[in-house]
Order: sequence, then structure tokens, then C-alpha cells
Amino acid sequence: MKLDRIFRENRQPIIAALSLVVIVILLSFLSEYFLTVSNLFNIGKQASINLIIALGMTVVIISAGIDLSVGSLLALTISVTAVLSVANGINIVLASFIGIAVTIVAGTLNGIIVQYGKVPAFIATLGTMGVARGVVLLISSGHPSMSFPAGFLWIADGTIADVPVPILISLLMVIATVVLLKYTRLGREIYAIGGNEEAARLSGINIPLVRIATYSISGFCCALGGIVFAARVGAAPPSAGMGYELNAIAAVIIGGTSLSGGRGNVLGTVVGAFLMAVISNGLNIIDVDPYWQGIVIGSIIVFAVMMSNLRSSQR
Amino acid sequence: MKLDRIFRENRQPIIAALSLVVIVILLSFLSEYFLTVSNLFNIGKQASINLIIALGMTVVIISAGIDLSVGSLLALTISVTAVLSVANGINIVLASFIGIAVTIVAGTLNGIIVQYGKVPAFIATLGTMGVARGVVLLISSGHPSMSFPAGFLWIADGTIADVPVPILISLLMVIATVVLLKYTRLGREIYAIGGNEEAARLSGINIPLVRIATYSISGFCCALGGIVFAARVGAAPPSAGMGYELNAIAAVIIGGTSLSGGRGNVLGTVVGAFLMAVISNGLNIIDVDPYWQGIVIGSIIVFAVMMSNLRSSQR
Amino acid sequence: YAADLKGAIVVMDLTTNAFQIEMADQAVAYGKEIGADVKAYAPEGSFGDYEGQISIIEDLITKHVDFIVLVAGHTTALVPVVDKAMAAGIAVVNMDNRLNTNNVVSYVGVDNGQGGKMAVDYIASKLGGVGKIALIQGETGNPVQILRTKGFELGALVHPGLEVVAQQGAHWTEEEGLKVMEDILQAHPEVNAVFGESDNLAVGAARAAKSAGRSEIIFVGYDGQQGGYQAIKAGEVAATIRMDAHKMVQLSIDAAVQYIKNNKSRDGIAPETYISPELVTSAEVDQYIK
Amino acid sequence: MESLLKVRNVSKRFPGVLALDRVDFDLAPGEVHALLGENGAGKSTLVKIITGAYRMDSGNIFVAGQEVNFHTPGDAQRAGIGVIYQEFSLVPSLTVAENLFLGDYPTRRGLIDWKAMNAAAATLLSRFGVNARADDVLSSLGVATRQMVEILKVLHREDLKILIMDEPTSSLSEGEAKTLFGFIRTLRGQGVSVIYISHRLDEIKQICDRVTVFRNGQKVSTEQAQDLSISDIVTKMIGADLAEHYPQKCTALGEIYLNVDKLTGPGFTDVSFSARKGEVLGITGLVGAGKSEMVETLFGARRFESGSITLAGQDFRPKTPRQAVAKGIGLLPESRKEQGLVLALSCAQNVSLASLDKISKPFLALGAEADIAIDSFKRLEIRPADPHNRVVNLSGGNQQKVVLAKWLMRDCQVLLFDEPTRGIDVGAKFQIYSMIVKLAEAGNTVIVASSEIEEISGICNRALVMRKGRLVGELTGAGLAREKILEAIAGGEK
Ligand SMILES: Nc1ncnc2c1ncn2[C@@H]1O[C@H](COP(=O)(O)OP(=O)(O)OP(=O)(O)O)[C@@H](O)[C@H]1O
Ligand SMILES: Nc1ncnc2c1ncn2[C@@H]1O[C@H](COP(=O)(O)OP(=O)(O)OP(=O)(O)O)[C@@H](O)[C@H]1O
Ligand SMILES: [Mg+2]
Ligand SMILES: [Mg+2]
Repeated sequence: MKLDRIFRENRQPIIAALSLVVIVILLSFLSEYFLTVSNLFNIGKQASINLIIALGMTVVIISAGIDLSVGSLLALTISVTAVLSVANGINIVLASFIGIAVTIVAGTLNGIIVQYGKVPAFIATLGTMGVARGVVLLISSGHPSMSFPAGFLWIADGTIADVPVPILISLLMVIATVVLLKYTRLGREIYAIGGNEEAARLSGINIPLVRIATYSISGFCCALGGIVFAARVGAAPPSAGMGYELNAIAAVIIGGTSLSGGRGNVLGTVVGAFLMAVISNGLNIIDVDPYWQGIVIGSIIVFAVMMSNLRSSQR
Repeated sequence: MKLDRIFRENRQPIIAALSLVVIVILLSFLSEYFLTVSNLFNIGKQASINLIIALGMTVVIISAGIDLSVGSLLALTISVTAVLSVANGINIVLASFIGIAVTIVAGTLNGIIVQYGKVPAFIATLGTMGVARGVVLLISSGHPSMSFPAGFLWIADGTIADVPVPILISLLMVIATVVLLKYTRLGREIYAIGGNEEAARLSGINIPLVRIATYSISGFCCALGGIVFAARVGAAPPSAGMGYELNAIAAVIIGGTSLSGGRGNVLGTVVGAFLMAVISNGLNIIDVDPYWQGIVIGSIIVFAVMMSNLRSSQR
Repeated sequence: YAADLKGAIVVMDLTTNAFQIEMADQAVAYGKEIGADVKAYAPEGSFGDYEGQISIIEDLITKHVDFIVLVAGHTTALVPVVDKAMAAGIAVVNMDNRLNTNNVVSYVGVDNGQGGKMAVDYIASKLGGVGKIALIQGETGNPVQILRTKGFELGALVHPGLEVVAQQGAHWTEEEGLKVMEDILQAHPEVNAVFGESDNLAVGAARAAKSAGRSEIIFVGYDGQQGGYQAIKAGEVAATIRMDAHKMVQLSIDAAVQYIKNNKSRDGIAPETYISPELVTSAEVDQYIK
Repeated sequence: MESLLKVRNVSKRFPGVLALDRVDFDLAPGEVHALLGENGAGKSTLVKIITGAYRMDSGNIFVAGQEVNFHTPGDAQRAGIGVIYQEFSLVPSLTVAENLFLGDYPTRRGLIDWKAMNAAAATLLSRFGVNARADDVLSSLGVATRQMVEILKVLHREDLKILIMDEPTSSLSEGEAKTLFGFIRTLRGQGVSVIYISHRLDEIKQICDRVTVFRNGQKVSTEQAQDLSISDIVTKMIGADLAEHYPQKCTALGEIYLNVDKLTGPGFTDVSFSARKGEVLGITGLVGAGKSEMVETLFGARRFESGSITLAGQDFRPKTPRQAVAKGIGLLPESRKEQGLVLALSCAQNVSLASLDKISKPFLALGAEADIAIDSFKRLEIRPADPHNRVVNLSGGNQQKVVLAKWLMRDCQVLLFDEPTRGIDVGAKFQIYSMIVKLAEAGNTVIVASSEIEEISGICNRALVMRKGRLVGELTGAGLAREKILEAIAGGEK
């Protein structure tokens, strides 16, 4: 009875998870290299940035918003951190915190434009996407190649108890987001304004605060994703994160969160992000022709989501 | 009274149009070259492809869907046409028709996946975006450079009664879409399923037919956009149309169509597409530093939409 | 003589950038020629997905390939992962865009700055040293764009008669070149010559000029792509700066093979090899058209 | 006589609920057949199965002797079955005219004839005395007007053989209901058969020929309406006798707690009144009189232009509902789906929506949340009593009770009820009435905006009458008799 309900209400993430398992099994037959600890860690690291961003995106989408600026915000963190530390000699830890703070402010600005400027989230964050990217190009234009110090790279290369740090960071973020959404007042209010803003308003929920918070949270996730990215690449390329918005949104939706808001869960997003990472890693490992990769990835994703939906909404 | 209502119900497109006028006036003070007939035709030509695609996108979004595959579908038309005509010597007119037909079929497939596969439109069309791009790469990979015959280029360079053909084509498409949405049964049913699908279903509207039709229409618009693109560029680059989805969606939303479906109009989309084209053309004409362009474009668009929304939803 | 070696060429973009596609194709073909199994990889994402390149190299390390020819998307971003690959015993050869490290088997490339300068010199000679020129840049902020722009700007200083009247950014595509050129023609109709930082850009820009009836404007591209050659043959583009993909690939793979034969030692392998960019005009173009 | 519509052995199971259990139902040509039952008895489910909106698990349906199996509501429509659904089946973003002709637009040479459509709509609207224009966008209209549009959308069809009405009067006032009955009689005269679902049992005797009662998804009986008294019907519905009486009104009123002085805002003008602790104050009036605007303004959901509100002796200018909630005010809004519930959330989550601060310590006490929900489900007899069930799966009446439970959890000093018993069955109605009186007895101030005269008369200490946005009367004591209220509402417009 209880299990039955859990299954019923999480049908999409669960079947997406099953698809993931099927794909993993298939790939481990196709290549001996696939199902090795080192490759699994590999996948975990590769998934981490998209996953961290997608967590923030999940929060925003549950509140019936959307955030297209994630890629640019990620680049913003990286550039601010790099310009401060590499070019201006500020301590890397301090510089990172400033980079993160700036990005949270930018995210918050998204929320303010959406809430008080009444600009549809799509346009507001599309605007921020352009503006933040411009800022990144401007502040890094004098410094074509900035590399981070070796110590900083530990964030990408280090391990704790043999587990790579990026995987641990994503794990922590997943737990934090689960707790936020499931066990805090703010989380519940996020579902409420996404499900029916008017009913939420008439229940005394502070809509502006909740809405703006979702975009700040997304900003924070982008910032964290940016730090991991920076450590992974060891540099501050101004084009970092281009096109990430579609990947993050795709991970969220594959996981069963609906773009119309009010429903969705974090574990689905985790499955979605891993599904994407596994497919992309697997296709490289089994040497699928690059021309075919787009076709295969597109088909698998559509197919996985289709499986999880068929019969689900029968009356 | 009548006018009052028209204004009230079209507030967003009307104020977007006013922003457009303000920007045009500003730009004509900033550069003597801006407000010339030749530059206006220029802008019209530059806006045409995005506009044509955005018309189909308007139809899809009013039905509460979305189509991310537009850029890839546009490329599909181009490649199919080019491979058939340039590489296989089939008559260009016939080849174009086949290209258009293939693209309409691909669009229809989007609709079928969304309707019968119950895949969220975002994922379904994201999948098609990847698959169609893959197909484009595959079929054009043997032919690195295909150029279209001079006669074909007339579609981009020709004029009728001194007006460039791409502008006339967009004009025709605008009229066709207005008529479709306002004066045909299908058009109104598109609004109905976007506004309240359950109500539409209970009112006996054939949901599958209407939904699939919207994606076919979008496919047709992409195909037409592809033909104009091919004639403008004179070649068939497999990268054609990358990133067009966000531009088309932006034009639609700037024009006041809501992503949640059920409302919106074509003239708004026209204003949206022109707003984007004018800003981009204007910034080039007044020689704005490329680093600043993203910042300026993003800000203007957010600002224009903000203007049209403030006070609109006061109670 | 390189039988059974598994190799990879990793580029940035196998979809839009014809020159990178060309490099990939050449590498696969040359691999076949010498009996090595070379496969081409590029990130799924669009412009500038360095992170995707890193993931690919990580996957290649997992697969224990023998060598990687890397056309890096960024000068420093890929250094850490290249270090890892080298440490794993994989022979990494850096090709074309130069990495900010010496921990590779060898670097084989073309001096992009020199190419930019060659383009201006050619334009100056065609205009008799006097005229107005426009620059259409590639993806703003991209390292290749930065080098080519620098070379162009330095080159232009040498010709006091040349005036740069417009400088606009575009992605590396034909339609962006077309659109930017349309706008330049509005604001600076007096322009005499245009340098596009890739053949795509030059071809698109030339198309805009042709539509506007301005076929006399001189266009110069960069890369040596088939599209560019065709346009030169058709008289629409005057010249391109050719980078010999075949030669670069050959030098790179040979270096990798030699490194493996040497028991992973760099002895006797040139740490860097530059091949000169060549100017291709209608006089030379026929030999390159496929 | 051969039945026009014959339902045999129809069953339908939803996850966790057997909504219909081998049900039979017959509809004779030209009769008005009432379908009654408690909230969640399965009435709406049967309707949706007949029209093909839901698939039945087993059973057979015959229309005019032919077995039918409609796959979509469109099929049923083409077979001459018209339905007014309990939940609005209208498109808010379209105009009244378009909604009236949804799926069936008048066309000329293949194109939609807007002129003809608007003209036809205007005729319909005026014929039924609906106060709306053909080109009004539906979302700008009040609930009652929308309900009329919903009704007209079906009534105007010419090919109608069977008309199914699922609680058509739940948001209409008596006057409009009367008009509607007139049309039902006309249709019956033309040979149309009608299935009529309502919780207003007094209506049944007025227009129905036969009565079928459902209980817990099973059919209890079908009988001639004239053979049944209302209390017979109630007994059949709930399976036991219901002592149907209004609760004893509280008489010990406390001091004035809420005072409204010359309040003017969109929808109402110059309204002044005061309400005491322990008082149940009614606000009544015709549809569109401005009752909802009035209470929503007190709640901070709308802005007022001039005048003042005093709460517990202090000036009170709520800008948002949040401020009102913080001051101990709660509002049960008139439209449960749009304003009351977050349909995607569970019942328990809806119940706690206005009281999250109470269970946030600082993490949400999910166990306590469920317990509180179960508790209120018992008090209000919400079925199924599963706190984790998504509220969208509840029957209409039970959904309304969930909204009520939300405000009970909040413990407000002032409760504003806007049409509190819309769509609620008789049994539950009296529970809610006694709940309201208990709230007042506990020293709270309760304001009930309602167009149901019965309930104004039954539970209010005092009632204000609104007409066109103005207060036109105040009734107390003997003035709260049914006829007196009717008279005051109709006023000079008789
Ligand atoms: N879509 C659904 N999913 C799950 N359960 C449902 C669904 N629709 C109805 N139910 C359940 O089926 C039962 C019958 O509901 P139905 O709506 O037919 O009741 P009703 O008699 O119309 O009640 P009311 O008078 O309150 O409208 C209820 O227990 C309800 O919770
Ligand atoms: N959002 C709105 N925009 C414009 N007009 C509205 C809006 N809401 C209500 N109205 C109109 O205001 C008037 C008063 O409506 P309201 O719903 O307050 O009446 P009411 O007295 O509560 O009656 P009932 O609740 O029975 O419909 C009606 O004419 C209604 O159509
Ligand atoms: Mg019901
Ligand atoms: Mg009301």
C-alpha cells in the first residue's frame, strides 16, 4: 500500500532509473571498460556539474519558473574568482567566496526581475544570460589565459576516502536539496507557489520572498558548479557553461519534474543527470561515430521518458 | 470603448511596439545610416527567418507546447534540398518541395511523440533537435560544400515591386498565421487546448489532431525558414539554425504570448522578432564593441518586456 | 609500422567547423594509411564546450588508447587532464591551438598570428596600400579569434594607408558573416576589403556583398576549407590563409608513434613544429579543390 | 417504456477507491431524473463514464437500445448527449462567445464568423439574463457568471437528446436557479431527458420526476420523486436518519472586533458595518452584488480605495493576504480549484498550507502534519481519509472540506467564509454549520458571504444585504426568516 503509492507518485523517476539500469547493463556488455570503478567515478565527475546546476533548476522549475542564465552564471563565478585571484593576487579561497557571492546576487536579481518587474522568467533569465556572459567577456578580456593554482585543482582531482571530491560535493548538494524541498517550510512553499500561486497567496505565503529565493538558490548552485568546473579545467575560459541551460532543464524533466510547476523531486533530477552522463560517456567508450551520437542520445532520452509515461496517465 | 478593450487585451504587444518605436528613434539619432530604406529592408530580411520560425513557434506555444527542434528542422530542409539538388542533380524546385515535405513529416513526428508518447514537449523536441541535427550531419557529411544555383538565390536577393522577397514571404506567412489563429476552427481549437486541455477535451475537440497539427505547422514554418536561409547564405552549412530555438521563443514571449498557453497573438510575435532584429542591426551600425553587445541586447529586451508588464496585472 | 595502435583525435567541433572536421577526417585517413585505428571525438555541446573535451579525454584514459591528438578548445583549460593522460602513459600530441604546457609529446601547429598578418599584407597589396577594411571576428573570446585578431591588428599597423573602419564579432558561421556584413555595408558603405577570421565568415560576407551588388570588395578568409576554395574559384572570395591539415595530422601522429616506439621518451622528437600558413588565391586554388 | 439511456453493471476503480460498484441506472425519455448521494458517492464518476471522459472497468451502456462505448466526449456529443460538468469545462483565456460555441463555431466559407458568433452569444446571454458581454474574456468574470456560461454552452445545442447536469446550481442564487428550472421544463417538454445532480435537495421536488440515490459507489434505489420526502432522501443517502436541524445560534456576543467604515474599492462602495466576537455575520445578495470582493478586500487579497478597517481596536490596512493571516484572519475563498487548493499537493499538505510556521521546527514535522490532517478528516468526515492522497483525486465536496480544514488548523480569530457549502452534501453541510457556530462560540468572529438563503437564515446572528456593491439592508432576529431575506435581496427590483 505504502510502496504502491510511492511507486505511483514517482513513476517517472523510477522508470527513468530503470532505463538507466538497463542502459548500464547494456553498455557493460558492449565494453569491458564501462563498468569499472574508475569509469564509474569518471561518470560521477562528469555528471557532477550538470547535476549541481540541475538541482537549482529543479527548485526553480518546481516553483513554475525557469532559469536560462545558469551557464552564464557559472562562467561568472569562474571569471570573478579567476580575475580576483589569478590576476589580482587575492587569496583563492576569499576570491572563490566573492565569486560565489556575486553569482548569488546575480541569481537574486533574476528573481527580483521576475517577481517585481513581472517579466516572464524565460525572458528575464535569457536577458541575464546575455548580460552575465557579456560581463564575463569584459572582465576576462584583458586576461586571455588564467590558470588556477594547483591547490585549487584538488576540488576536482582530490579524493576523500577514495571518492572523488566532485562526487562528494554533488552528494552533499543532493541531500541539501532533498531536505530543503521535503523538510523545510520554504521547500513546501516552493511547491505551493508552483502548483497554484493564487491559492498560495491566499494562504498567506510570502510569494515574493519564496520566488526570489528559488532564483538565489539556483544562483548558488551555478556558483558551486562554477567552482567545480574551474577546478576541473584549471582555467577560466569565458565561454564556460555555454548551452548548459538545456542540459540542466533536460535532466530535470527527464526526472519527472513538470515544466508547469508544482511537482517534481530531486531524486528524479539525479537520475536524469546520470542518464545523460552515462549515455554520453557510454557512447564515447563504445566508439559510436560522432555523427551518430546526437541521433542516439536524442532517441534514448525520448524513449526513456516515453517508457515512463506510457499508461501512467490512463484514466 | 472598443479601442480601450483592444488596448487592454493587447497591452504587452502594444507596449513592446512602443519600445520598438522608441529604439528606432534613438538609433536614428545615433546613426544617419540607420533610418534609410535600404537599411530597413536589410532589417526586414534579417528578421525574416526568425520571424517565420517564430510564427510556427507562436502556434505551438499557444497550444501550451514548445518546439526546441526548430533550428535542426530548418537545417534538415536545407540539407535535404541541397543533397538532392546539388549533389544528386534533382531539379531545385522539386528538391525544395521534398525538403519541405520531409521537414513537415519531422514536425509531425514531434507532435506524435508528444501526443501519443506522452513525452513532455520540451524533451520530445529536444530529442528531435539532436536526431535531426545528426541526420543533417550524416547526409551532408560527404558533401562539405554545396552551393545553390544562382536562380535559387533570387528567393533572398530578388524583389517584387521593389520589396525584397524574404520580406514578402514573411508578410504572407504573417497573414496566413493571423487568419489561421483568428478565423479558422483549428486556430481557435489551438487556443482552447492551450487554455484548458481538459475543457477542450470535454467539449469534444479532437485533441490529438489539433496538437499534432501545431507541430506540423511549426515544421512547415521551419522548412520555409530553411529555404529563405539557404537562399540567403547560398550554401548548406550543417550548422545552420543552431541556437535558433531560443531566439524564436524569445520573439514569441516578447510579443506577449504566454508560455503557459491559451493566449497570445501573431502581431506580438512580429513586434518581438523585429525588436530583436533592430537591436542587433542597430548595435552593429553604431559600432558597439562586440563585448558589450550581449549586455546591451539582454538589458534592452528585459527592459522592454518589463515596461509592458508593469501595472498590467495590478488588481 | 604502427599496427595495432589505438589512437584518437579530439577536436572541439565536428559539426560546424569545417576545418576541424577536415583535421579529424585527415587523422582517421592517415591512421588507416599507417595501420593505426584512429577515431575522432568532439564534445556534444555547441561552441566552447571545453568541459566536454575533458570528459572525452577522461573516457579515452579509461579506454587506454595509445595516443591522442588534441586540438584543444582552450589554452589552459585542458592542461590538467592532459597531465593525467600523459601520466597514464598515453602519448598526447597537441595540434593547432597551443596548450599552455610542455608536458605533451610535441606541439604541431600553425602560427595564427602570422596568418592574420598575411591576410592584411595581401589586402594591402591588392589595394595598393590604401583603403578601408573591415574585420569580421570569430566567436568573441575564443583563443583562436584572439590570436587571429592580434595578428591582423599588428599587421594593419604596418600599412598606414589602411584604415580599419569596422570590427564586429560573429560566431564562426556563414550566416553570421552574412548578417554582420549586411550591417557593415549599411554603416560603412565605403569599405574596400574584408578579412573574415574563417572561410565561413568570408564566404557569408561575400554573399552579402554580392546581394548588394558590391562584388568589387575584396574578401579574405582563413582556414582553407572546401567552401572557401569553391568561393575563390568562383571569384567571390579573393584569398584564404590555408593551414595544411594533412601535414599537421601527419606530423602529429608520427610524433606520437615515435614516442611510443621510444618507450615513451621524447628523445629525438621536436618539442614543437610550426608549419607555415600559406596564402591561397585563385592561382593556386585548383590543387586544393576536392 | 424503453429507456433512452441504460447503464448496466458499471464498475470503476481508482487507486485505493472503488468509485462505482456494479451500478445500474435508467433514464426514460422526457424525464428529469435526479442523481443524489453524498460527496464521493460516485455521481460525477458515472457522468464521466457515460460521456467517455473516463473509461469504465466493466459494464455496459446503451443509448436508445444500442450499446455504446464512447471513447471521447466528442463521440458522446455527436450522439446528442450534452453535459454540464461539475468542474468548469471552460477556457479562461477565451471570450464568453467562444466558450459558448467551443468546438462548434459558426463559420462562413470555412472561416469563423465572429460577427454571427458574437451576435448569437449576445442573444443567448440576454435571453437567460446573464450579466456579461459576448466578448468578455472569461477569466474576468465571477464564478456565478461562469457557471451560467457553462450551462448556456450546453443548452443552446439543438440536437440535444440527453442533458446531464452535475451540480449546475451550486454557485447560482435562487433567482438564477429558477430561470434554469424554467428551461429544464421547456426542454423536458421537447422530449429531452435530463439527469440532474445536486446537493440542494429542495430543488429535487421542484423539477425531478424520479430520484436515484447512490451510496459509496453503489445504487441504493430509484423511486418516483413524489413518493419521497426530503428526509426520506437524506436517509437513503447517508444510510441513517439525519437530525436535520440548524445548530443553536450563539447569543452571548462579545465586544466589537472588526469594524469597517465607508470602505470603497473595486466592486463595492461605501460599505460600513461592524462584527462582534462570537457573532456569525452573514453577507448576502444576488450574484455579482460584490460579496466576494468585499470579503477578499478584508483579507488583503484586493486593495481598497478609501475608508478604513479597524481590527481589535487598531487600524488595519492589509496589503497582502499574508498580513491578514498574521493578524488572525482566514478566508475560505469561493473558487476552491483556483483559489483554495494546490491540486498537485496531497490533502495533508493542503491542510497545513496556511500553518507551516506551526509545524516548522525548523524542519517540517511530517508526522505531526499527517496527524493533524487525519484529525480534521475525522471531524469533517473527509473521504477517503488518507492524508497522502493527492487532493485532485477527491470528489468536489471533499475538496471543499479540505480547504475548510486548512483554516481550522490555522486557529483564526476572524474567519471569512465565501460560499462555504458550495457542492457539499446535506450531511456535511450541517457539520459545517455546527463547526461555524462552534467557532463563534469560542469567541471568534465569523463572516459568511453566501447566496444561499437557507444558510444565512439558519446560522447567522445578523445579515447584511448587498446590491450592486452597496449595503442596502441589515437583518436581525425575525428579519432572518427566509421570506424576509428574499424580499430584502430582491429589493425594489421585484
Ligand atoms: N481521477 C480520480 N482519481 C482517483 N480517485 C478519484 C478520481 N476521481 C474521483 N475519485 C474518487 O472516486 C470517488 C467518487 O468520486 P465522484 O467525484 O464521482 O463523487 P461525487 O459523487 O461526484 O461527489 P461530490 O458530490 O463531492 O461531487 C471519490 O472517492 C473520489 O475520491
Ligand atoms: N477579476 C474580476 N475582474 C473584473 N470583474 C470582476 C472580477 N471578479 C468579479 N467581477 C465582477 O464583479 C462583480 C461582483 O462579483 P462577485 O463575484 O464579487 O459577486 P458576489 O456578490 O460575490 O456574487 P457571487 O459570488 O455569487 O458571484 C460581478 O459583476 C463580477 O462579474
Ligand atoms: Mg461530483
Ligand atoms: Mg461571490
